[in-house]
Order: sequence, then C-alpha cells, then structure tokens
Amino acid sequence: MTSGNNRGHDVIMAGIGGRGVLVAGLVLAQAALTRFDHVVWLPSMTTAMRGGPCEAAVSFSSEPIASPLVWRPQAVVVMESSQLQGLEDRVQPGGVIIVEEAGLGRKVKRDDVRVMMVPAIATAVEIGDSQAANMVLLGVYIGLTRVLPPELVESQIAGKFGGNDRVLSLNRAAFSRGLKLASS
Amino acid sequence: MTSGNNRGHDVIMAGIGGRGVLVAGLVLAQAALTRFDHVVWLPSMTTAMRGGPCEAAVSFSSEPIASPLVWRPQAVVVMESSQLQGLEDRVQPGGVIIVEEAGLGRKVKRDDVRVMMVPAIATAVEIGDSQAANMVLLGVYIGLTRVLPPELVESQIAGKFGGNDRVLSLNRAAFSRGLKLASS
Amino acid sequence: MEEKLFVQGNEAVGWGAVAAECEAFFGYPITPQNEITEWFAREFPARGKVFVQSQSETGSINMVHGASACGVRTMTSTSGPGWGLMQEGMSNLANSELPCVIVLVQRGGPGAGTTRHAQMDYMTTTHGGGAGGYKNIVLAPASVQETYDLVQTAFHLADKYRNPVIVLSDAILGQMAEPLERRLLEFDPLPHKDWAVTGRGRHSDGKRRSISIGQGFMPNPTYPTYLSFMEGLDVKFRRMKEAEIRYETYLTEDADLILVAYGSIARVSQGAVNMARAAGLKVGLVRLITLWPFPYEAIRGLAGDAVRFLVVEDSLGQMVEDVNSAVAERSPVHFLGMLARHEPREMGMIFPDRVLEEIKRVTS
Amino acid sequence: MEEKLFVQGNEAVGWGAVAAECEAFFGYPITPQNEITEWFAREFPARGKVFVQSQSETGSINMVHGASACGVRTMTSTSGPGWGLMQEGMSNLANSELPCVIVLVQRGGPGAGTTRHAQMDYMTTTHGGGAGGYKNIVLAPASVQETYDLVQTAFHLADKYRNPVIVLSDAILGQMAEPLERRLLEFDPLPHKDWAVTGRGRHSDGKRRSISIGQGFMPNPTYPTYLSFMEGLDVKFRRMKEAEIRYETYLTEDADLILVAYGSIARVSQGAVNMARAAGLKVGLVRLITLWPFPYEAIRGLAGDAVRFLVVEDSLGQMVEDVNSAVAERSPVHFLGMLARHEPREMGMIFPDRVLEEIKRVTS
Amino acid sequence: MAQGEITIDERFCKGCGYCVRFCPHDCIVQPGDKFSPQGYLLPVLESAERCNACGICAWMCPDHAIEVYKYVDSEAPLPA
Amino acid sequence: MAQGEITIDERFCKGCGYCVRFCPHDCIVQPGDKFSPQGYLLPVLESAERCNACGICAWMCPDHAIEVYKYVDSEAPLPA
Amino acid sequence: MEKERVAGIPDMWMRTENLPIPSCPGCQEPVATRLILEVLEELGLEDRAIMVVGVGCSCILPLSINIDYIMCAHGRPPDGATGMKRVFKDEALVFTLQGDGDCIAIGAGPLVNAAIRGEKFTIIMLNNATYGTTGGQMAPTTIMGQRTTTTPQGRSPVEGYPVHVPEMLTSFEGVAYTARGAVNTPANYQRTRRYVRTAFQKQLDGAGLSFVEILAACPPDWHMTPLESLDWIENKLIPEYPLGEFKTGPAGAARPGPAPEAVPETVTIAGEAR
Amino acid sequence: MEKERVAGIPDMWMRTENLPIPSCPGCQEPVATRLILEVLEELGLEDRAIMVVGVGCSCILPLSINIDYIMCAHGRPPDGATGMKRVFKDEALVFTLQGDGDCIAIGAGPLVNAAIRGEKFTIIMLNNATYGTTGGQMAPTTIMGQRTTTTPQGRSPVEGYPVHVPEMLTSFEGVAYTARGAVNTPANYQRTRRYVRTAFQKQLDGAGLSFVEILAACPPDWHMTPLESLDWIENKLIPEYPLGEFKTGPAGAARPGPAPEAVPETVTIAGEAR
Ligand SMILES: Cc1ncc(C[n+]2csc(CCOP(=O)(O)OP(=O)(O)O)c2C)c(N)n1
Ligand SMILES: Cc1ncc(C[n+]2csc(CCOP(=O)(O)OP(=O)(O)O)c2C)c(N)n1
Ligand code: SF4
Ligand code: SF4
Ligand code: SF4
Ligand code: SF4
Ligand code: SF4
Ligand code: SF4
Ligand SMILES: [Mg+2]
Ligand SMILES: [Mg+2]
Repeated sequence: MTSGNNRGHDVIMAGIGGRGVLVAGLVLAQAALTRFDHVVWLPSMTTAMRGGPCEAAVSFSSEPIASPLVWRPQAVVVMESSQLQGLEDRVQPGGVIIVEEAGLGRKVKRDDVRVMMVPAIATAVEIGDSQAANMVLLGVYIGLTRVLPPELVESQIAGKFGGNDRVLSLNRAAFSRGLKLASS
Repeated sequence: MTSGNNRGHDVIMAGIGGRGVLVAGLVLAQAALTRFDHVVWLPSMTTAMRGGPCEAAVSFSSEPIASPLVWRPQAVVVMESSQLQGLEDRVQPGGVIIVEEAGLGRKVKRDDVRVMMVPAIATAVEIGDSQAANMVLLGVYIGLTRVLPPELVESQIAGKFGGNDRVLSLNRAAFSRGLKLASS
Repeated sequence: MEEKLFVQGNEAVGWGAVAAECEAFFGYPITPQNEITEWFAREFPARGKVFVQSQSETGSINMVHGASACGVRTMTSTSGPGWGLMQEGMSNLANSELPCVIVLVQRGGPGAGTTRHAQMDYMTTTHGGGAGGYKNIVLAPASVQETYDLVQTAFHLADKYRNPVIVLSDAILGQMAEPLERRLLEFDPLPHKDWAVTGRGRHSDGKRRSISIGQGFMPNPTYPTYLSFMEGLDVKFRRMKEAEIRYETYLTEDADLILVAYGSIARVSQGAVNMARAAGLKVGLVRLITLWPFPYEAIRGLAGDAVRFLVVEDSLGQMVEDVNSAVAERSPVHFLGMLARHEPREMGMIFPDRVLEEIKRVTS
Repeated sequence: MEEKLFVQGNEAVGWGAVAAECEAFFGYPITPQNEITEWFAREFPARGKVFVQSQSETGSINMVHGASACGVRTMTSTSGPGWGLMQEGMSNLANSELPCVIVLVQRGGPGAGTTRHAQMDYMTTTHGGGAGGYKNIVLAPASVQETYDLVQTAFHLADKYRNPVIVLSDAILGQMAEPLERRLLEFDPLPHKDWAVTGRGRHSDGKRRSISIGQGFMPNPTYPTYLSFMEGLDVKFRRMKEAEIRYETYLTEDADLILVAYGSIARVSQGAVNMARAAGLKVGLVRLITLWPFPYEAIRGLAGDAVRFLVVEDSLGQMVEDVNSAVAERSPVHFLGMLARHEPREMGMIFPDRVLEEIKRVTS
Repeated sequence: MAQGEITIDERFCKGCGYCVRFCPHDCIVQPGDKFSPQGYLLPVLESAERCNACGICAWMCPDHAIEVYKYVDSEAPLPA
Repeated sequence: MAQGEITIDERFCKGCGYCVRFCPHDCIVQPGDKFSPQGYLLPVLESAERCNACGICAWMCPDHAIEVYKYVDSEAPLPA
Repeated sequence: MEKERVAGIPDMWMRTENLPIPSCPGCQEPVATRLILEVLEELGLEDRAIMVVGVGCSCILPLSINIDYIMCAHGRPPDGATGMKRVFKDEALVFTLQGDGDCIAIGAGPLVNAAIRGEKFTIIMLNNATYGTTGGQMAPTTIMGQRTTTTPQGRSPVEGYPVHVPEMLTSFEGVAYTARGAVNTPANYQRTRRYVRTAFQKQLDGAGLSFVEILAACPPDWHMTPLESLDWIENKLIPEYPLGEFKTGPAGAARPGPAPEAVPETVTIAGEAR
Repeated sequence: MEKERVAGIPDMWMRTENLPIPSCPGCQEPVATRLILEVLEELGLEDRAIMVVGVGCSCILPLSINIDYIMCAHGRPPDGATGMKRVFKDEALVFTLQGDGDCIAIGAGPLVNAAIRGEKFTIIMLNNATYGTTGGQMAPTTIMGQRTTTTPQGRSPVEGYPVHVPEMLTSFEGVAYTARGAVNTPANYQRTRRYVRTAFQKQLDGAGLSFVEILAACPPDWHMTPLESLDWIENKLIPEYPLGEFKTGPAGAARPGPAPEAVPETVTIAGEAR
C-alpha cells in the first residue's frame, strides 16, 4: 500500500553481489507473472564493489503498480546478515522478516512482524553448494507467506535452470529444503 | 557615428583572402594607435574558400568605441572589384569609395561620395609584385582622406616589413605610388 | 505480435527497435545500459541486422552518423560519461539533419559518478549538449511498456524531422523488469528518404547526393547560405515545439497541489499521489513525456493562486528551472530533489513515502 | 606591467594567462581560436612553461585534468566542435573538483557550422554540456582588455571553488585587435593546494593524495558517500550563485526599453543605445559578465509595467529563455537574433543600425 | 611536328608552374609578364610543335586548368 | 624440517586455489569442507614441514591473504 | 586537323559556377583526388562509390566531385565509413579521404579500431606534414626541424617524432593492404594510382582494411613556392616517408571461423557491473 | 623459534577497514599491481611515483595503495599522464594502469598520440581479453572464438582480430620500450617484474614512452574457475599473445635536435583559416 500499490504484495530480497539474490527475486517475479497482471522486479547494486550490497524488490498486484520503489514491503528476505540493519524497520507491521542466520550477531528487534532466522548457507552446503542458499531462502519465504503456490515457483526454477542438470537439481533441492524449513 | 562611435573614423577594407587586405587594415590601425586612444581592427573572412571574400574594419576614435561592427563607414577601400556590390550603399554620405579598377565592369553609382578608381594591381605589377596592390590602395586612401599623416603609416610599414629588404622597399614604393595616385 | 514478455526496460529498447524496423545498432558498454548493447549483440545479427560494438561512444555516434546517412533507421545507447562523448556528434547530426535515436539511460553524475539511478541529464539533453544551439526531442518513458512504445515513436519523429531524438531512460527504468506487450504503433506515413547517400547509381534522378556536417558553410541547393540554413533549422525547431509536446495529467482537475515529474520518479510520484488521495489530500501529477519540447503552456495553464507545484526530480534541481519559468510566479513552486534520498550511499532513493511527507509539509 | 599592446582578443587570452601565472596550456587547432594555441606555442616554452599541442580537444581537456591535479594553473581553449568533444572531460573535472580555465571562442553552429562569429553556445556552457548536472561559472568579456582581465578572474574563481571556469569569447572578440593594458588584477588570497597530487613525498603530513573522477562512488574522507558529495556540490554551486554574479548596467535608470546582451553583441548593442539616446529614446543596456550565475534578481528588479526588454543575441534565441524566466511576465520581452543579420552568407552580422531599427520598432 | 595541343584556362590557373616543370618536352613556359585576372603568373604553351599530347601537364595541374588534345592523324600511342 | 610457515587470513581469502597450485613443495591443500565467512572454500597449510618460506604463495595470492614467515635459525637463502 | 580530347578536367569533376578550385596555388590535394577519380572510372565504380571525408582542406573537394559523399566529424571518417560499409556491405565501395591530422591525430582512435575490427573499406590519407586548413600547425607527420605555427623553432623531440602510418598498420591482422605514394612526379603519380587501385580491389575482394597514404604539397603552410614544395617532397619528405607497399598479403585468411572456447551461461538479467 | 616475516601483503597496500579486496575470486589484477609495488619499492620510488588509472576493474585498486594517484576518464590515462609528466618532468615517475579496453579501444587515440609525441611516462596495460567491469563484453584483445556477452557465438572475423599492442608500438620512434608479461606462473611473475622495472628505468632515463602489457585472469567473465583461467592463459592467451620484450632500444637518440627547414614569416594576425 505504501508504495501506492493498491492490491498486491511487495517484497525486498537483499544480499551481496554474486550470491544469487537478484536471480531469486527474478524467479519469484516470473512465477508471480502467471497469477498477476502487474509485476515489477527491480534490482539494485553498488558501483564499486564486487560482492557489495545488492537487492531485488519484487511487487505484484492485480492493479497497475505505480511506484517500482518500495519503502514498506510486506516482507524482507535477507541473505547476508549485515543487510538486516537497513531493512528491519521498513517491513510493514504484520509482515515477515526472513534472515540468514550465519554471521547474524543479534536478534531481530521488531516484535510486530513474523521473524524467521534460517541457516541457508549451511543448508546449501549440505546439499552440495553454498551458492544455492538463495533458493533455500526463497523456499522459506514462499513456505511462510504462501503469496504464491510453491509449484509456480518450482516450475520457474525448472524453466530457468533446465539447461544444466546439476544446477537444476541443486536449486530444486534447495527450494524444497526451504519450504520444509518454513513449515518446521 | 552610426556605429555609436562618437568621435572617430571608420573604414572598411575589402578584398579576397591572401591578397593583403587584412594586413593593410592592420598597418592602418597600428598607425592610428599612435594618435588615438581607441582603435579597433576587425578582420573577417569566409570558412570554405581559400581566396574567398575577406575584409577588415578599422575604427579609431578619441573616445571609447562601442561597436566594433561598422555598418556605415566613412570610407571603403575595395581591393577586389566584385566586393563593391555589398559596400557601395553603406558608405556615409560625404564619404569615400576607393576601388580597384581591374575587373570593375561598371561605374560606382553613388554621387554623394568621393569615388576613386585605382589601377592598384597594375601599379603593383609595375613595381614588381602584384601582391603589393594592398599598399597602393592604402596609399590612395591616406592620400585622399588624410585621416592620418602618411609618415605614421610609413613608419608602421617599416616596422612590419623591416625584416625583409625586398618586401619592405616593395611595400614602401607601393604606398607612395598610392599617395601619388591620390593627389593626381 | 501478441507475445507478452517480462523484460527489463533496457531489453524493451531492443524490442522497440525491432518494431520500428531499425537496421543498425552501434554501442559501447556502460552500466546501467549494458543490457541494451548485449541485447542487440544477441538479437540483431540473428535477424540479419547490423550490430557493431564500437570502440567508444564517440565511435558509436559517428557510426550512427554514417549508417543514418545511408537512409536506414539506426540508433545507439549510452549513459553518463558516454553521453558527454557524444556531444560533438549530436551537434553534427543536427547540422547534417540526420535522423537517429539515442537512448540515454541516466546514472548518477557528474563524472564517473555512480552507475546507479539518477535524473541528472535533463539539462544536458534538453538545453545543452554540444555547441551550436541545436534542439532535439527528448522522450521520457516511465515504464517498460512505454520504453518500447517511445522507441518506436522516437524513430518516427527522427525521420519526420530529420533530427536526432533522445529517449531518456534511467537506471531504475532500464534495470527493472515488467510485462511487455509487443504492439506495433501506427504512425502517419513518411516520405521516402530521397536524400540518402547510397551511391549515385541508386538515385532515380541520377544525381549524386551528399550529407555534410558543414551545412551552412558548404552551400547546397536546400541551404545556399548559412542564414538560409539557420532559418530552416529555426522553422523546424518551431514546428517540433508546436506539434510534439506530450504529457499526461493525473488527478489534476481538483488538485491544489500538482506534482511535476518524469521517468521513474513520475511513477514514484504517482504512488505518492495515490497515498495522498487515500489520505484525503487533493493532489495531482503532471507527468512529462516530452522533456523537450517542454509543456510550458500546459503548466502555466494549471498555475494560479489556488494551486501549488511540487517538482520531484532525482537531481539537484534541473527541470524545476523550466517549471519555474512556465509558472512565472503565478503559483509557488516547491522542489524535492536527490538530497531527499533515504540514505547517503549511492543506493539511496526517493521513495513515495518521502514524497508523501513533502506533500504533507507543503500543503499544511 | 605598464606596457600597452595592440593585440587580438585571442592573444589577450595568452597575456591574461601569464598574468595569472598559468603554468601549462594544452590545445588543439581550431578556427577561430588558432591565435590562442599559436600564442602559447610561441610564448610558453620561452618562459619555461608547458605547451603541448594535443591530438584532439578530448586530449586537451584530459591533459588539463592531469596538469590541474598537479596543483598548477592550467587551461585550454577551443571552439564549436572542439567544445562538444570536451563535455565528458568537463563533467569529470567537476566531479574531481579540479580548477582550470577553458576559453571557448564561439563560432557558428551546429556541427562544423562556420568558423565565423556567432553566440550559439550560451546554453551548452550555462545549462548543459556533459552529463550529471554540474555547474560552472561562465565569464563573457566584451573587449580585448576585458578578455585579459577575465582570464585572470577565471583562474582565481577556478581555484577558489575548485571547479572549471569558462571564458566565453566569440570570433569577433577573438579576432579583433584593440589596445591592451597589461595590469595585474588583485584577488583575495587563496589557500595552498594541499589536495594536489604531487607524489607522496611532497605532502607535509606524509599522507598520499588522490584525485578521482569517481567521487561519490569511491569513498574519500571529504565525501564518504555519494549523497555527501552531492551535498558538497550543491553547497558549492549555491555559493557561486550567491557570490559571483557579475553584470553591468548602462543608462538603465530612466530607460523604458532595456537591452540585454553579452560579449561582442553587447558592444553592438551599446552602440545602438548610444544612437537611440542621440535620437532621444530612453534606452538602456544590461550587459551580462557572468552568464552563469545569471543575474535573475537584477533583471527581475528592473522589470515592471513601465519597462520592456529587448534581448539581442547572435543566435536563434538562447539567453532570451533565461531573461524570460527572470522577467516572469512582469514586462514584455522582445528578441533580436541572428536572423536579423545583414546578409545571408556566414559573414552576415547584426549591426548597431539594425538594433536601432528594432529599438524603434519596439518602442513605437 | 606537333602531335597535339593543350589549352590553359586562365580562369582556373593559379600559376604554380607544375605544368612547366613536368612537360617532358619542355613545351610550356611561364613568361613572367602574363597575369590571370586574379593576379597569377600564367604559363603558356610555347613550343606547341613538341607536344605529343602525353597528358602529363593535365594530370599534374592541381587546378584542372589544362585540356589536352591529340591530333587524330597522329599515330603515337598514348601512355596511361 | 620446516624452515618457515604461512598464515592465511580467512577474512580475505576467496578460495581461488592459486596458493595450492603454486606452492613448489605442495604444502597447501583445499580440503573442500572449510568455508570462509563469505562462503569461499578455504585452503590450509597441510604440510608445514615442507615449507621453506619461499614466498610464492604470497605473491601469487590475488587477495593478499597470505603472510609468510621464515624461521630465523634456518640458513636457506630466499629467492627474490 | 581533327583533334581528340585525351586529358583534362576529370569527367567526374563538377566545377561550381565556373569558379576555380578553392585551394591554394600548388596545393596537391586536388591532384591526389584526381588520381582517385581515375581509378574509380577505370574500375567502373562511379555509381557505387561513396566517399567519406572528415574536416580538412580535402573536405571541400567532394563538393565538386560527382559521386555520393558524406562529410563527418574531424577524425571520424573511419567511424562514418564503418556505419556505411556495414549497412551496404558489398553493394558500395566506401572510402575515406582524410588529412594527416584528421587521420592520425584526432582520428587515431577510429583508425586503429577500424584496423582492429578489420573493416572492409579503404582509407586514403593525404600527408602534407601539417594542418593545412587551420593555417599550418604541427601535424603528427610534421618532420623534424619543420617550422609550423605551433613549432616556431622547428619540430624537436619535445614534440615527438613523425608517425609512419602504413608501417604501423602492418601489425593488424584485419588490415589487408597498406602503401605510401606521392604525386610530386608523373612517375609517382602513376605508381600511387596503382596503389589506390590495389586498395580498392582489396576492398572489392572483402580482404580487410586497405590504406594508402599520399604525400601532397601544401606550399603556403610550408612557406615555399609550389615548385620548391615539390623539391622539398623529394628531398625531405620522401626520405622520412619512403614510398612503397608495406602490406599486401590477405588479412585474416589464416584465421578459422569462430571456435567457441568458453560458454557463458545465458544471463538475461544483469548482475553488478560498472 | 624466532620467525621473520618474509612475504605477505605489500607494505604499500592499505586495507580499507579490513575489507577484502573488492575484486572477484581469482582476479589477477591485484597480482599485477603487487608486482608494480615491488618494483617501486625496489627502486625507492614510493615518494615520487604517481599512478594514473582510467576506468576499469583496476581503478578501484589504488584506493588501497599508498602512493599518490589520479583516476581520469575512461581511456584517457595517457592524456592525464601527459599533463602530469609535462608539469613535473624528472621530479615524478608517472605511470598509468589501464585495462585493455581502456587502453586500446576507447583509449587508442591517446595511446597512439602519446607514442607519437614520445611522452616520457610508462603505460601498464592489463590484458584480460574482456571488459571485466561492465560484465564481460568483447575487448579488442578478445581472442578468436572467445564468447563474451557481445560475441555470444564467439568472436569471429566479423568483429576483427585480437590486437597486439606492444608489437604495434615498436613502429613509433618515441617509444623506448615495449614488453608483454603474464602472472600465471611464479616464473612469469618474476619475468614480468623485470619488464616493469626496465620500463620504469627507461622513464627515469628519459628515453621515451615505455609500455608493458600484462596478461591477467578474469575468471567470472571467462566463465571459468580461477584455476581453469590460469590454464587458459597458458594454452590460449599466451599462444595469441607471446611474452617477451619487443622493443628495447633507445628512442629518438638517432635524431638530431631541431634543424629548421622552412622559415615562416612571423605573422601575428591570422588570415583566413578553418
Ligand atoms: C573537433 C574539431 N577540432 C578542430 C577542428 C579544426 N580543424 C579543421 S581541419 C583541421 C586539421 C586539418 O589538418 P589535416 O587533417 O592534416 O588536413 P589538411 O587541412 O592538412 O588537409 C582542424 C584542426 C575541427 N573542425 N573539429
Ligand atoms: C566513457 C565511458 N564509457 C564507458 C564506461 C563504462 N566502462 C567502465 S570500465 C569499462 C571497460 C573496462 O574494460 P577494461 O578497460 O578492459 O578493464 P577491465 O575492467 O577489464 O579491467 C567500461 C566500458 C565508462 N566508465 N566511461
Ligand atoms: S600534353 Fe604532354 S607534351 Fe603536351 S604540353 Fe602537356 S605535358 Fe607537354
Ligand atoms: S599546372 Fe595548372 S595551375 Fe599550375 S601553372 Fe600550370 S596550368 Fe596553371
Ligand atoms: S612459502 Fe613457499 S613453500 Fe611455504 S607454503 Fe608458501 S609457496 Fe609453499
Ligand atoms: S591464493 Fe589467496 S585467495 Fe587464493 S586460495 Fe590461496 S589464500 Fe585464498
Ligand atoms: S592550406 Fe595547404 S592543403 Fe590546404 S588548400 Fe592550401 S595548400 Fe592545400
Ligand atoms: S570482473 Fe574480472 S577483472 Fe574485474 S574484478 Fe572480476 S575478475 Fe577482476
Ligand atoms: Mg594535413
Ligand atoms: Mg579488460
């Protein structure tokens, strides 16, 4: 609502460059596109640093989306714990904060939102590649918010990584581990 | 006066590029500088043509000169007869038109100005170099108008061409031939 | 052409160029427009069209110059520093009366600045640029779809006036993805480019053609003198001013505060207007589509004692100068610029909530 | 320094640079500024100073960039097309906060245009240029003497603000010769250039220095973030606007028609004012010396029901936009531009007599 | 015997002297007292009888002021 | 017997493996299960006894993450 | 006696209003241009040829030449020609005519990169060892000791050394042909004409970039008479700039077509970049 | 046991807030930079050295290097360095650090003209066969068949051929030294270090422009792991770009000082010109 979007959902996924945060957002956006007429995916990253802060804002709605810039999302997904800082206060009351637990030296302070701390990197390493942490978190997000049916996301994953079997099964596995973590 | 110059003299010397019209104007301006506090020399030429139309406007005055652009000069000196066209009408009544006679297919129409047609190229060739036609005309102009004492101009000629004996004596000779033509 | 895509604004540029039957693209990498160059590298050769990665933006604009002289539709794209390098070329294209499209994806300046969003190239595209006081239409899309549409429009206008046209995007618009419907726009028919330099043998009249950056000093039949050329340009620029102003109003009828914005910030502003309306405030928006020609009359028409203006622009204040000039003291004009970004690093942004705050401040 | 010379405006640039203790000149030939480059080629090496003929104007401005970073006073000069080629460099200098002086001798545009006089670079120098919305002071002399004086002033202001300064001459002013008195102007003292890049060993604090076109994205102690840099620039540009406006009024007190002009055309206009006064007309002149910052307040202050303005400018109309904006409909604003030249070839000029004609037309 | 002849258009000639230098048969001279309307020293075909219409003076003339004609009953083959 | 030793700063290492490849004495390995805080595969000095403090791993490390120490009672001359 | 016109003003030369050529007495740029026209005629290319000029004294010549042409920015003819040749491909013969300053001072970037890309057009550079148009400043080709308005004491090592473009270009695989000629004697004229013909032929064969430099007199800026200028070419310029062909072999023929080495994932959405 | 630090982070490297170097895993630009720092230290030039960078991945490195530097426009380091070296003369050692795109695509004009003028500074070009910063587009150095984001099918002759800069520069009299090195093995590292030392020494001797190209891995844009990248350098890049010195002789020594040939009249007021 605060973005001027009347009927829809806004989420910010944040992390550091090169770790798949933009791709996770894009998979989400493309999945949303099968259900909503209006979808915006807005990536953002820094100039100077390889591996600097980076985020994707995804909005979807059944009505036209005015602002692609989202100040108060319903959810934030934080893949690099240092990024929590700037985002914590921005989530709408009643919203969701999902955050990578590795390196997170503190608790989330907000008590008016649902919070989930996720060992996404560890889970991804377990599956075989730390790079899949993004899909673990995407799974948690979908599992927790149910903004979209998981199958829609899964089929986007299939579409996106279909060309490479290893990568595909890795990402699939990561996503379903995320879903499971959400329901646990 | 029409240039907004209150007390002074404006002359336009016109010709084609590479034939010394700008230098003639400059010699005049530098000579004027020994007598007047305010002197402007304004050259102008075309972009595209070697040997295209070219002119120098010279103004001198005891008071500050507002416009360097002179619409109605007291005198015009035309070294290339085709240039007469645009300038003839601009001379102030009572002014002077001095024009190279070679190639001039017609009479000057103005009857409210003094007109002198000068065989400057022929005279210069006679002296030894057609390039000195500019000084012939400068001589005629000074002789006719007496806006400056001829000695002042002569000493500028000496200063300017002092480095090269042949050129110096050529220019000197041309100038005094001009003076003579004026008084004839 | 019913296909619906989900693409970035930068990719929509490519699709728009295909729709406009652009034949040749010349570009040099620079963030945040890389997706444009890469799109053309991928898609143009496959369609038998020309893609050349130039050695620099100066190279791009001069290759565009050559291709445009051939009579085909051609374009380039760039950002910040690259735009600076095209200024001599822009001036030459204007002199040569060569149509082409330049997509400028704005980033933060000056200098290398940042590769992130900003709207700091309003003045250089609308008032300045290279030497010699030429003018060019500047189209500012505010969505991926509109980027696609305005690229088509830009090619039409370029050919119509034989003049470069700028599509002014920005890093937000270029990078964000939205659904895109690939519809072909319809335009009035344009005359055959009889002026094109194609080799003497192809001209119906058997006479050779020439295109020169020296119009005005090198005489040609259309412009035998410099002044005739100036008169020609003057008439052309006036025609553009009269015919090509484009803007959109949103809820301005009853508004006592009218926002003025363009590009991605117009979207942000629209979000803020929606929030303000929800809060019962009578706020509207003028969204500029052409930055040049600027809708002076339209804005002046909206001005008056009962109305205020708030210009929102992700810069230190550029378009606000033209709004001021249009309003001519008939209404107060407020400004919200980049210093209102939410945080000091380059990722700082002007959010709708901040605009709303300013709306409240101004109206209270 | 009592020596009195008779020199062209272009040569006065050189003498002004010597007076200002400029140490390095970089330039590329272009008419009508060639006498400047040639003056430095002749005079600078003989004085142990640096002259380099660059390979292009882009080269010139970037060599100036390097030399300025050393902490010495440095400059270049150019015209029309060369100015276009300097736009990326101008934007980079503004980002790097490097002082330097650029003398732009205007010629007719756009493109190669003509090598002759015109005043068509008002907008590009004051509003536009390269990307990123930087600002720079633009000084417009109207005589050979003032060219010399303003070159000195330009160096002072460049150092004072750590920003490029433009001296905007034109072909008439650059080519015409007038007497020149070589007087040294006095300025407030300036701080030592502690920021200069000279090699680590020369800094009193032993700390290395750097100068970067990436201020804003590459953090430094002064500007740790992009926004802090923008704030810094904003403050600096505001300071310039407040402190550096320069203009001259001539017979405006009782005038019911006020001409506004700059550069050589201000001289022409003054001639016309003299003629008009002689004819009993109450006409005055505002001559702009700084084109940016523009004297909005001063002009607005002169405006009112009893007054009209006539902007005279050898262009299709550029400065007139700012005059319009300043006057804000308080007075009618008329315009006399290059289409009023006396003849259609490039040597056509706006003569004082033509301006007088217009004065009469407007006042009758 | 003359195999050809040349014409020099005085409107275009700028008196550079290239034709004089390069005529392989020394046919052309610049007398020194003949000026074009613009004041350039004009060359003239002095020894027409030696001209074999080789064309060299025409190619080397920077002002395209020279036209070369061959007498058709002449059999000499032309270079280039 | 070890003539030197190295330290690898885990904050800086990005797991490229250059040190592993270039150690002339095969002292360094990347075990495959040790990650840096940023998720990079860390190398470790496995065969410290073979290290002669030649410094190669340090120069070749793109992230300046390696420090090399020579034991002072060792006499072996160091290259470069 | 019947007579037949055998030489004179080239067929493709159009005199504007019977005006003289707007260049200085003794200028050899029109001579070099004439030779190009002869080759175009010989190869029957008048209808397909497109000339691209930059800014310099040579840029006014095409006004009088009856083929299609464009004038583009100073130094940028290789860019303009790239745009044209890429559009027209085999359908046009595209060549530039550039001054030495245009070509290798301000135009060095476009030139070198056209060579890198192996563009399939022809560059003709007129070397008059100076900037003629702007009144005789130093060019990169100005020879040591030569006085110009920006080297009033003569070019010294402070200003560097004369550049040898055809020699330099030999190192580029995309360059098919380079040569240097002169028009200071009838023999050199004919030789240079052959170079230009070969260069055009290379273009017609699609072999790569072809380049011919032509030494040309600029008497006023050399501060000499026209005839002295010709001697100066023989005695000073040619020793610095030897005439001849420097590269004649085919370019790129040895290269296989694309043999992809590294296969990027197709990423349609950009990550971080500058 | 006592221990002595014998290698590690260079003395002149300043780590900002203990952050890692902001380049990708396996990027060899910091390795090449390290080698330069070693030479500066060895020659005792830390206090007089000034580094000039353009725009590219290498331009962020000087943030962490404890010598004076400037960052100037993309491709313009030779211009910036000209400005600086002409001002400081012997008092400073000026060198550029440029990417290949910076140096020979957009920067070809400044490079060639610095060579023509015989500028007395040093250019170090990092050849990673791509535009690293902007995400892996084709560079002039991209090898045949190499896939980049702008040659998705691999570079083919349509995009021309890889450029060999040190070889090309040998034809300039103002160039004193050119070499090409790599840092893909410890031996190449040491060899390249010698090249850089020689290049700096040439500058100290005032011999002319000195130039060193260094091959450097860019794993992400090559779509390889870091170790695969090193192999690719050995197997693909070095065969295209042979290592070694290409010009070592003194430049210009053979040239006499100015010996004016033509004496212009000193004209202070301009005539017609363009
Ligand atoms: C960008 C730009 N800079 C400078 C000029 C001025 N200019 C016109 S021609 C020329 C150089 C001419 O030299 P060259 O290319 O050698 O040709 P020439 O006149 O000697 O035939 C210059 C510097 C210009 N037109 N455009
Ligand atoms: C005028 C301009 N054009 C484009 C860019 C964008 N840009 C930044 S770095 C770069 C190329 C980098 O390639 P290279 O020089 O090879 O350096 P690398 O990143 O590979 O080290 C480009 C095109 C720019 N900053 N400025
Ligand atoms: S045609 Fe040949 S022989 Fe006849 S005059 Fe000319 S050069 Fe001499
Ligand atoms: S070559 Fe031509 S221009 Fe020169 S003198 Fe002979 S005819 Fe006249
Ligand atoms: S210092 Fe030498 S021997 Fe020791 S670990 Fe490093 S590379 Fe191996
Ligand atoms: S070389 Fe350096 S960055 Fe690479 S693995 Fe070894 S320690 Fe880590
Ligand atoms: S200046 Fe030189 S090149 Fe230009 S027209 Fe005159 S002689 Fe020819
Ligand atoms: S993109 Fe390539 S050159 Fe740039 S930091 Fe990464 S590895 Fe290094
Ligand atoms: Mg030349
Ligand atoms: Mg690179």
